Amino acid sequence: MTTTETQPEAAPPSDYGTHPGAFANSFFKRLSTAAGSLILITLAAVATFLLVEAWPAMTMGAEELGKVVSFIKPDQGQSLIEIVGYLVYGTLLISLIALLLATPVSIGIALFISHFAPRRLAQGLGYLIDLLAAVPSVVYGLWGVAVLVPFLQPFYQFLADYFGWIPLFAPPESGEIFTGRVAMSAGIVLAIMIIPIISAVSREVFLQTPKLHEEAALAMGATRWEMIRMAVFPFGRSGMVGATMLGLGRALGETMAVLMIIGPGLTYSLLVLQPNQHNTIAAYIALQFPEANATGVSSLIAMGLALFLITLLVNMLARWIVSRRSEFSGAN
Amino acid sequence: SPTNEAPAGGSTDESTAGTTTESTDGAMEISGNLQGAGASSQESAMDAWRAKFQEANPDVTVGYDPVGSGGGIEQFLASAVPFAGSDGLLDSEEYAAAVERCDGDGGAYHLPMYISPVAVIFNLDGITSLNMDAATIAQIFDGKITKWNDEAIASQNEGVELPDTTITVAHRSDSSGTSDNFTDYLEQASDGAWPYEATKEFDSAASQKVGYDGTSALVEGVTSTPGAIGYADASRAGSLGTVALKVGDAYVPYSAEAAANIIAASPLSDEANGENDLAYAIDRTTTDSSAYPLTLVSYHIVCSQYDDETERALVTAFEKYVASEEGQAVAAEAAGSAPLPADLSAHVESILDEIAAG
Amino acid sequence: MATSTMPLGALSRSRRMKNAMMTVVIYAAFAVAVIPLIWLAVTVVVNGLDRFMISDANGLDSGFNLEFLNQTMRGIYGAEAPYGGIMHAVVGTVMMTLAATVISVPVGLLTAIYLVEYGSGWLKRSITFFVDVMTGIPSIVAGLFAYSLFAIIMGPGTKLGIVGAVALSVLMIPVVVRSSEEMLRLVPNELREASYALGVPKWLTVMKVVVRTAIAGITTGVTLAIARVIGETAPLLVAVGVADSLNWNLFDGRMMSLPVYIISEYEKGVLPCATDTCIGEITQYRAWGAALVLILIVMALNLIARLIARYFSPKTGR
Amino acid sequence: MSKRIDVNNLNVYYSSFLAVEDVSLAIEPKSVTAFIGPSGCGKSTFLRTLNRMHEVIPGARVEGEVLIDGVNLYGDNVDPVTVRRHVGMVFQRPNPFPTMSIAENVLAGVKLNSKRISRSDADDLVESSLRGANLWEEVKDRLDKPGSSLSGGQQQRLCIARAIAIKPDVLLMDEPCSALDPISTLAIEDLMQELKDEYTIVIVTHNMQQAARVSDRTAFFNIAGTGKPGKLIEMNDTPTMFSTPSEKATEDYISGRFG
Amino acid sequence: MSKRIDVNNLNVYYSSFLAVEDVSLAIEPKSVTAFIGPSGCGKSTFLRTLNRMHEVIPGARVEGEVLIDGVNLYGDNVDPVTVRRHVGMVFQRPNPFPTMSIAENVLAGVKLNSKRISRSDADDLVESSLRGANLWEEVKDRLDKPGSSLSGGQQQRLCIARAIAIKPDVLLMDEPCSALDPISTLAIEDLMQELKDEYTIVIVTHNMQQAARVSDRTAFFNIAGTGKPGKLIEMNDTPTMFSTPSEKATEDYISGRFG
Ligand SMILES: Nc1ncnc2c1ncn2[C@@H]1O[C@H](COP(=O)(O)OP(=O)(O)OP(=O)(O)O)[C@@H](O)[C@H]1O
Ligand SMILES: Nc1ncnc2c1ncn2[C@@H]1O[C@H](COP(=O)(O)OP(=O)(O)OP(=O)(O)O)[C@@H](O)[C@H]1O
Ligand SMILES: [Mg+2]
Ligand SMILES: [Mg+2]
Repeated sequence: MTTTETQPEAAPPSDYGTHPGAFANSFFKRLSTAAGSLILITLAAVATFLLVEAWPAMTMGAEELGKVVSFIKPDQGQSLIEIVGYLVYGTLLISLIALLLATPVSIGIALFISHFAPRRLAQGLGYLIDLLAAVPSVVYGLWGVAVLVPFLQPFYQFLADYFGWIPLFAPPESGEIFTGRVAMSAGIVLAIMIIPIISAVSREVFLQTPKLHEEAALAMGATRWEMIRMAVFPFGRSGMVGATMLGLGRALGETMAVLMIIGPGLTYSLLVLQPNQHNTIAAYIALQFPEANATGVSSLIAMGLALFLITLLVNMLARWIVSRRSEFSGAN
Repeated sequence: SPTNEAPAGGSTDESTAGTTTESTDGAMEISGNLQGAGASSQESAMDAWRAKFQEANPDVTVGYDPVGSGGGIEQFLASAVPFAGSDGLLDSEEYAAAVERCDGDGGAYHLPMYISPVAVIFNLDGITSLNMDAATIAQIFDGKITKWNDEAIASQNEGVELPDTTITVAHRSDSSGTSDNFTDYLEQASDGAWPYEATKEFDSAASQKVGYDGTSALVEGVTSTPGAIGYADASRAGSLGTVALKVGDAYVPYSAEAAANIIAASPLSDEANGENDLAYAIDRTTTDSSAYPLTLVSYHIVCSQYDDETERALVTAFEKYVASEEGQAVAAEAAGSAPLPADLSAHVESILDEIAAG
Repeated sequence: MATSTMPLGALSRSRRMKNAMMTVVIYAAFAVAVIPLIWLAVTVVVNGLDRFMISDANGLDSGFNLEFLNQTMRGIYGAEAPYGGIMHAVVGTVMMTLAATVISVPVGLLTAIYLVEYGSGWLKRSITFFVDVMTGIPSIVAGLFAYSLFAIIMGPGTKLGIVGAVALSVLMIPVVVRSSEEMLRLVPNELREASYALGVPKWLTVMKVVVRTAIAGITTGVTLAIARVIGETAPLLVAVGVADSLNWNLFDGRMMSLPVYIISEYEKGVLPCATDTCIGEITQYRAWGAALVLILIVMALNLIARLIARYFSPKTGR
Repeated sequence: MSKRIDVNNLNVYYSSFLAVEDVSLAIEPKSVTAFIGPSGCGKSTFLRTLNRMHEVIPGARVEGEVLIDGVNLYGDNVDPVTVRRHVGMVFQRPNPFPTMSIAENVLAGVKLNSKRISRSDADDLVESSLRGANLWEEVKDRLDKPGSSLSGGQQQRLCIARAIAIKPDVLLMDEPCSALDPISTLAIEDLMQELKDEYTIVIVTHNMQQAARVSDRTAFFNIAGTGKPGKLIEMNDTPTMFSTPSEKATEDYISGRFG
Repeated sequence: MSKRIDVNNLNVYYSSFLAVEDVSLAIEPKSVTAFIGPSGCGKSTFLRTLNRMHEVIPGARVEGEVLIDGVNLYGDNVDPVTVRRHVGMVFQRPNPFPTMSIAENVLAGVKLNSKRISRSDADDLVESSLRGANLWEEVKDRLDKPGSSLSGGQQQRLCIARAIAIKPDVLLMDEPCSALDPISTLAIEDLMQELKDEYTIVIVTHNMQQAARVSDRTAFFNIAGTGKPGKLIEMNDTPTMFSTPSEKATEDYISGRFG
């Protein structure tokens, strides 16, 4: 290393200069930044598109809008905002049913595969769940209508007969649950649909739990369940929330399955066993879109904006939950 | 082995593209792509028309996106397709937009191509037909009549044993031309028993009603729910019971001929764009008991003038086939629609002949 | 103590109960979830096989055959033979989904990498924020967006396979980003440090150590993303339209896709049927048959993804 | 509280690989027993069988008996969970729970059993355990900070504090001091001396001085070569082992250190 | 190949927390320098600044200079990636790559950098590096097994083999032997003696004997109390440090060990 001594301070010798792949390195960084930025640009484009398209409907008076758009009926007191209100409620209600049913079950499945099932079996089951996560929603819709809804009807009748005093399960006036095309069914089908998603992601997360922490818990005399609560859940918390959000995202935006199953209506009721009470934003858009005229499409896109907003709020909530104790995060 | 493989269509960026050449015997040899979009009610018939037309003109590919009447009109007005299928009529704004869209000042025409009776279907064990007037139907669908053995129904059906079951009303939950025609019938013919306006969206406020997305789901729903009543394209009634409507003094069951007759009994709409525009204001209140008033008339909307000769040739050739006796027969067979009366068919063809390329 | 039945003292009753209960609950959760899922699979297989039992020559009950797979719907109408097939829809679905995957996975994965490895400050925060927003785009809106985009660029009425692929990508990207991000975060820093200390530049560390360690999870995420979009109908109807002929070209002409096919056949309902050679329920057979094929395609894609993942993934682990 | 451990003809397998072969030894109560031997000879593996921690490794299984005060750990009625309460363990790598604060880490094991523990009892326990592990002074001002924010040595001491907080009968330590500086190491060694009045302590160490200093008895494990099983070569009182080992291998190993 | 390192007035911060304050020292080429001091005094932190590895910890930053043969590592034209190829590092905790086999782990530095290397060169490099880390005999039959299937001690030796495979000028080792048994430790110590003919070696250790045995010069770091920054107390030739340290603190610390 004699050359270094003769070199002036300002110019470091080549062996500390940039490494051969330095260009690739900075290129990769730029590339990944560009990918992120592309998303921003796409979103800006989508947002602009949405706003521009929704603007005419949003700025029109209810009366005026009702004249052009057939599905808004000012004579029945309807306005765009009011419909959006019903739809937001319906969307949240149905997604909530789905999430309440799906999350515990999914976490259970994920744990079963990661910590309970024998190793060989677990691999096979993991594969099965992944496959089921891949069943397209159209198929869930077809199956839901053809098989599940008729099957559920007697259970609903049972619920209505014996638990009808709970407002949630109140039957229609006739006392007869004559169709299963209700919010509950939509919720159940959505739950079945998102179970594989939530459990597939949670499983991957649970499998990453450091052995070190699992052993620490077990060595203290924790039972398997206590070990899971001490080591696995805290470690996988952010991942579980992320998985749930993925599932919820799908539930919130699901169109076909809801459309095919629910007998839609617009109310703020809790009656999940009665038809004509609820609808979701995505399904409503799909119901009205084919026959909608220009202003109609504009109104529907305004409703799409509302769905946007809901998803956003829900995700922000999730991020907040995760970040609340981020210094205690498991990864490092 | 591939029995019906066809070469991928040429450029469809343009919804029509192709050539017309004068062949020696003077008939037009046409080729290219013709793309339409619109009502899904016509889809089965359109499948048949397209298939047969392509068979006769091997160089032509016809496509049809069943995006719904609204979507079809949108695309037509945006010059994305040269014709649209629609269950309803253009409103005044759309008429105005069509003048912009079409070459020249002639605007657009409605051509009634698909006439189909809508049946009121029900599921009652052992009963295949019931008589009802519009007011009774309106009260049932409004939730005012809730039992099958209600006096209003029984009085019109002497000798039929009606059960004491609850009536479940099945309706379309999506926006649809069928709902539009059905509610239009109730509004016009029920003497005020139907308090609402005709719309594409069936009002679902009352209980004991349940909405279905699309005809298939609705028919399945009625079929699987004893005591249910609904409405659907008559060709889909299957083994379900159907209602004979009271027209004048008689009860008229649906039939293709009766459905076609309503056209003759109806005037053109006030808003129609001249006499070549066959936009009908269907008269549901007709007392002519050879006609079945609950009929859906689905149109093809075309320009009165196209700026491209090829486009014009393709559109008119196809539409002529659709309107022809053969075309109507094919649709009747495949989709159960009612063939156009011969004079109407000829009228449509003559209108098509007048469509010009600018 | 030593001679009692529980020589080292028993676990407190409540703890033992809780552990046993949770074990039961977890096994039960598994059973509860797997039953409907298997039921669904069986339903689709049973109903889906019907169409494969029909042949143009012999009509109903002609034994298992694959005519359904190598026919298109060109020139098919009504309930008479030929009964038509789904070759065009299979090609369309596979082409559009692959194109969407080819667009989404690099963009999504790179974005996830940016967020986990490089990101800081407002750009990271806003990307995170907007990816969340993107998960909330209703699918039909994505279709409308892609359609309008191409209408502006290429003129009104442009309906191409690639438009559909773009629409699907808009739906797919956020799923890829979210799931990959979770997986990349789980890679221990120790491994990154080990690699840096060997003088490996960051990008190679990310690609060869971090991504490889997380590849199984990323693959699961990509599979989920594919599943999310492969069943979409509304955006494809808007952006691509329908076709009844075979089309391999994403950049020329409409394409059919399986979900659109399923819905439109289902919607046609039982066809009027006058002769005894016609099969009025052919539309229903086609819908279920196509559903079966769609699931099989997804399974095949899934399998391929798994093989890729296995090739790269950690050599140990459960 | 202390317990006597007798191991009879113990074989330990990883699936079909025999990692430790035919070990029989006795561990006296109220004493410190050190396991020494070259890397890979199965010290950790053997140690884990003393509180059935090997069971969490897929494929690992034992043949033979481990008697604690005459009770076979592998008997039918024995629940591994209770075994581990009686036989605590500290690992080679510090493993505090990253999602818990320092105080929560210390209390983690205690909370499992006694659901309700009064605030002041908990505080006392945290303090006494951390003092026992010689960590109290360093962390007393940040007990609510995450355990993972400590340095490696601090983390290991936290783990020792966590293990002694549940007051086990036997404490197994797998190279507990390998990440510690001499001051902490000394403190832990002192602690062991204190604890052995009450507890039975088993420690794996690579540090001969440590073994010589803290243990009453020493067991030497060796391995004939890769793929061969580890074996117990000899076990004796520590002074005897370090002055006049009866086996040549032991002498070589020990003198390799001192030489 | 060896390099001289001069550190001038170096401060290291974790965000706003000053972890190491005002260190100035010189590390001679072709020698072994040992850093000793109590846990948490910033030895690891300081060591990482010598190859800019602290930069991967969010919030960590330095003030001051580190000169390698007169070139400031923190100068404008210096690429941290290149620095790390010249200044290798072995960590406190073994961290083999779980996706790679044993042989691939050894070759990681070459392979991850996408360098092409012939089959036989690669085999030679694997063997020589593993021999250097005294691991060859134990793993030669299972070079294609995952690196994480080894015992802790074996894993650490694998990491050392991996680090010396890229033939750095300077080798930083953060308690490399804390997980090793005496035999492997001795081998590594011997290795250091061999390597120092060519390389500059810096080692952090808690083991005074080790420092005394292997190092030419020793630096003692200390910390006044929690939350206070670590400081360099004194640095001198190892014999001098262990016999006649000039600072009281050093003497206390060293004698605490020997006492
Ligand atoms: N989980 C495992 N699966 C398979 N083999 C293992 C496993 N853990 C350890 N082994 C093997 O068992 C043998 C004994 O390993 P063990 O970790 O008990 O050694 P040790 O004496 O503790 O070594 P060290 O001093 O390095 O910690 C080694 O050959 C090792 O490779
Ligand atoms: N990533 C980090 N963020 C914030 N503070 C840290 C971080 N790593 C270490 N510290 C703090 O910096 C100080 C020095 O830590 P360092 O790990 O360098 O000590 P050490 O001398 O290596 O200790 P040991 O001998 O236990 O390894 C300690 O107070 C520690 O808590
Ligand atoms: Mg060990
Ligand atoms: Mg350190």
